[in-house]
Amino acid sequence: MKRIYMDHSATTEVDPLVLDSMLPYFTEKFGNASSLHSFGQEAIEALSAARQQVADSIGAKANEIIFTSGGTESDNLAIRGVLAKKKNDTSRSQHIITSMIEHPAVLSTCSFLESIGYEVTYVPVDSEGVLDLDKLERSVRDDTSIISIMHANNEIGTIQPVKDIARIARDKDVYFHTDAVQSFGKIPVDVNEMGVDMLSISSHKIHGPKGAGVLYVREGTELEPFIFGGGHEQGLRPGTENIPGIVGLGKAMSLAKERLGHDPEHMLRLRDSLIDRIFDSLDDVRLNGHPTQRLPNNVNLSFRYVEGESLLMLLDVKGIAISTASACSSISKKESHVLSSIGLNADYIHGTIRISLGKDNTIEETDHVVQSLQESVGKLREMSAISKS
Amino acid sequence: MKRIYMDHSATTEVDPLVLDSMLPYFTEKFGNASSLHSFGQEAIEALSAARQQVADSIGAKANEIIFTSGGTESDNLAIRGVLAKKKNDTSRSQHIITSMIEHPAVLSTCSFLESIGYEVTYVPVDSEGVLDLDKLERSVRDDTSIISIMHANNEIGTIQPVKDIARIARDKDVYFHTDAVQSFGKIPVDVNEMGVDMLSISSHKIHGPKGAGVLYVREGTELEPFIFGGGHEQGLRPGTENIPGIVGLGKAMSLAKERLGHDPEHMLRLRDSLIDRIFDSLDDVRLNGHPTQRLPNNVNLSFRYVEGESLLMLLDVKGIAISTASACSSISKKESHVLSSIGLNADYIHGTIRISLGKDNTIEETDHVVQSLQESVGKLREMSAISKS
Amino acid sequence: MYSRKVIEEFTDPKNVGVIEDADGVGETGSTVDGDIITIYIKVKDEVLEDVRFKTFGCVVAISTSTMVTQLAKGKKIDEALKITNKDVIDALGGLPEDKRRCSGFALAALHKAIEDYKERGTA
Ligand SMILES: Cc1ncc(COP(=O)(O)O)c(C=O)c1O
Ligand SMILES: Cc1ncc(COP(=O)(O)O)c(C=O)c1O
Ligand code: FES
Ligand code: FES
Repeated sequence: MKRIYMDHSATTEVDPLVLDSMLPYFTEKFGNASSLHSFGQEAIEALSAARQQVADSIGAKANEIIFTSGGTESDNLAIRGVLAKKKNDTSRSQHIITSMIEHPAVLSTCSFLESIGYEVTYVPVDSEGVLDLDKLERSVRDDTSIISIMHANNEIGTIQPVKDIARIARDKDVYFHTDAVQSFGKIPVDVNEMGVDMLSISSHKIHGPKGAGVLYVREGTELEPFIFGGGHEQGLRPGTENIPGIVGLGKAMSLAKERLGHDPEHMLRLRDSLIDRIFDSLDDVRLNGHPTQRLPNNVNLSFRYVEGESLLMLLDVKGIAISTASACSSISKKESHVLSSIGLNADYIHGTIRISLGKDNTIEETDHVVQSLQESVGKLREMSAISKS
Repeated sequence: MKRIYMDHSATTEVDPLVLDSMLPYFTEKFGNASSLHSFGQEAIEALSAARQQVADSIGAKANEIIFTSGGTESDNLAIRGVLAKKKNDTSRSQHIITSMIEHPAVLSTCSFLESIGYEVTYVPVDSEGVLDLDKLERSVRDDTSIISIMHANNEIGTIQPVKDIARIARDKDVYFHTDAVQSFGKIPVDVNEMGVDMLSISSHKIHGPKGAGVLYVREGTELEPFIFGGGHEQGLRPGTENIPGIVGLGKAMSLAKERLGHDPEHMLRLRDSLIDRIFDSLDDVRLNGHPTQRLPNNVNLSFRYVEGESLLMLLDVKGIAISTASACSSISKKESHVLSSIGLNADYIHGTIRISLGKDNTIEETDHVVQSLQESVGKLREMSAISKS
Repeated sequence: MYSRKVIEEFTDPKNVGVIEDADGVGETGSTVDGDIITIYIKVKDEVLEDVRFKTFGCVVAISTSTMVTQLAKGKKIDEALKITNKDVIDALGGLPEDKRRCSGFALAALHKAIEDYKERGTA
């Protein structure tokens, strides 16, 4: 059975060009970038080249790029790094602002910080997942250190007005961090256009290898590390650099940037055709997230009278890979905090799936998905104890 | 020019078998282990198999293995994880014991902890780098939470009496963590034989890929994460798992364990022959570290009237890769804390190099190294302003 | 994660449906939890002649529902009451640890259906 992968927000296949770029660094140029000899120099060169690639693809300078192990670590470093630096300046260190629909990497970091005495404001979003800018502006206090608001949401795909947030942050002289893990490669990400101070990216979401990530840190932004060891990455991220992973990440970001004029348009066409045809063929369906201000690859749908995991498994049996809420939370059947934040009713929440497209998905694949969805939703609704009679 | 790599304590070449084991997980079985569909299941299976391989190679159970991004992160997690868990039990949380010759991953973690109010005792070592067990025992206090002492030192190769340390820790009811980053694959590492509660391993030091590591955590040991996000790795290490890296790490550990009867013996023969021949051919040389209680692949030598970096570069020109102190500190020319802890005189400290052998080094290569050393040391001494007349 | 048997039962469930003139009906769960299971029974001479289910819920909810109906169908009422949660899980070739909690709902619905039948008899 040919399988159809439409869970690109969970993770992506490594691009063959990316893998090729990595291979020499496992077995030939395997040096440690801290070593002074020729093996070490090869590693340093690879590291610098990747750093330049990353910088170029987001409009940054090479010295503003910190390599991490992934998106989660980048988010932790941004928020905790700023707070650690300001810890002795009590007038500017007690308060953090974020949104109610952030990824667990940000939300769990914030609850940890609350547990050790910091205060966090969770700004709400409207029914389409767009941040309430007024509330954000009014929540800024004299002791606010950092605003962390994601660029685009991983579940419902809503894109936030980051430029407006950046303006508010700048006016109030507060650092602004954005999690661009889902947006990079799908919509333009330029740190100066956006006006952000820090920005997180994860390699495995953009056809790069797992185990690598980036934190962009604008020159002059003062951070402290939260992992301790040797002085790698300007003292912000110790540990022997994952050269093959970083080389792959650099290549993946370059490719994504190059293809920005093409891939997102293709995904957008598939997305809108998918949505239209699903609405045509099934009743009691809802599209979650913003209708237009959304990632070109995100389709988040709620089917009434159907439970998401069951639908996922029926599709899986047909070779189609999608997700229920975010991949992170699908193991524990906890209600999605994103869906409750947009005020979705419980009977819709439980029947929610996310289809996240990739650059290599085809229109034929979407045909198959529409048909399978129709069959599977029909089957589950027949079985359901709460379907309309 | 055929290059000779003798800097295996800095990093190692990925074994071709290891790379082969990883390749399918970049492009075919690229799923996220949190996903419920078949791609996710492939990732979960790979993760479980690797976890079992790791457990088997150190005599642990699969549920005692936490995957991290490397040795630095494992060390941070062990020490800070224990303290975070005990933070509300003030009677048992104020004090940490370590040695003066730990890796920066432990030492920097400890200085950070001191900066936020914890107390740290740095137990000294003797002139051969062996821990003072009496001092260790006497330094245990009622509020000691954890003892962290490395299994074998990365610069001078001295092996610590971990069983004795474990006995003391157990008697005093204190957790014992050991950094086995340099020892695994060179000497037997069995968590029950050793009696440790936690143990760190780094993939890239044992012919595995960079960007992966292990923290062994004995069942019942209570830890909290220090990175926050989704609930991966029993809640101790969030972030999408680096499946190819973890698969490679599992394979590398299996291979190292299998070859334990062969590779270390080979390295030991090369080591002793190297040492003997260098001493035969050059005067004013010192072997640092313990003569016998040392890693089979470590040769740490001080050449009087010679500066380490210059020697390293002369050898590099001849295609030989070695290191001065540890790779981590070779970029900043800070005096090695390990060499000062063993009481080495300044005129020797500056002329110190580390040769660290690998399983694939040959006797012919050591011939070349001995000869090159003789030439290079001779040349530098001729040039030296402080050589004996 | 799920056994082959669970997926088989889930994708091809037996005894789906409503018994219009049921002798007993039992329901468990709530829309808030996201699982509702209704079991219908038809009884003749103290034997469960027919057992059917309607389930809104996850893979475990559906596969345990169909398994409970299959195990109970044709059994005498007192025998059917002896079916344990473990019997259901074993018949499904096991369930993931973190999903065990959900596995009792279908059996509970059967018990409620039998209770309902008994109450109707005494009424
Ligand atoms: C928005 C967002 N932020 C952060 C992360 C975490 O990234 P990683 O899995 O690389 O740690 C993810 C992915 O799970 C994500 O979707
Ligand atoms: C003893 C020791 N501990 C920890 C580390 C850190 O490991 P990693 O580079 O994988 O973070 C190293 C290597 O640099 C080491 O030699
Ligand atoms: S002269 Fe070069 S380090 Fe001092
Ligand atoms: S029955 Fe509740 S999650 Fe399955």
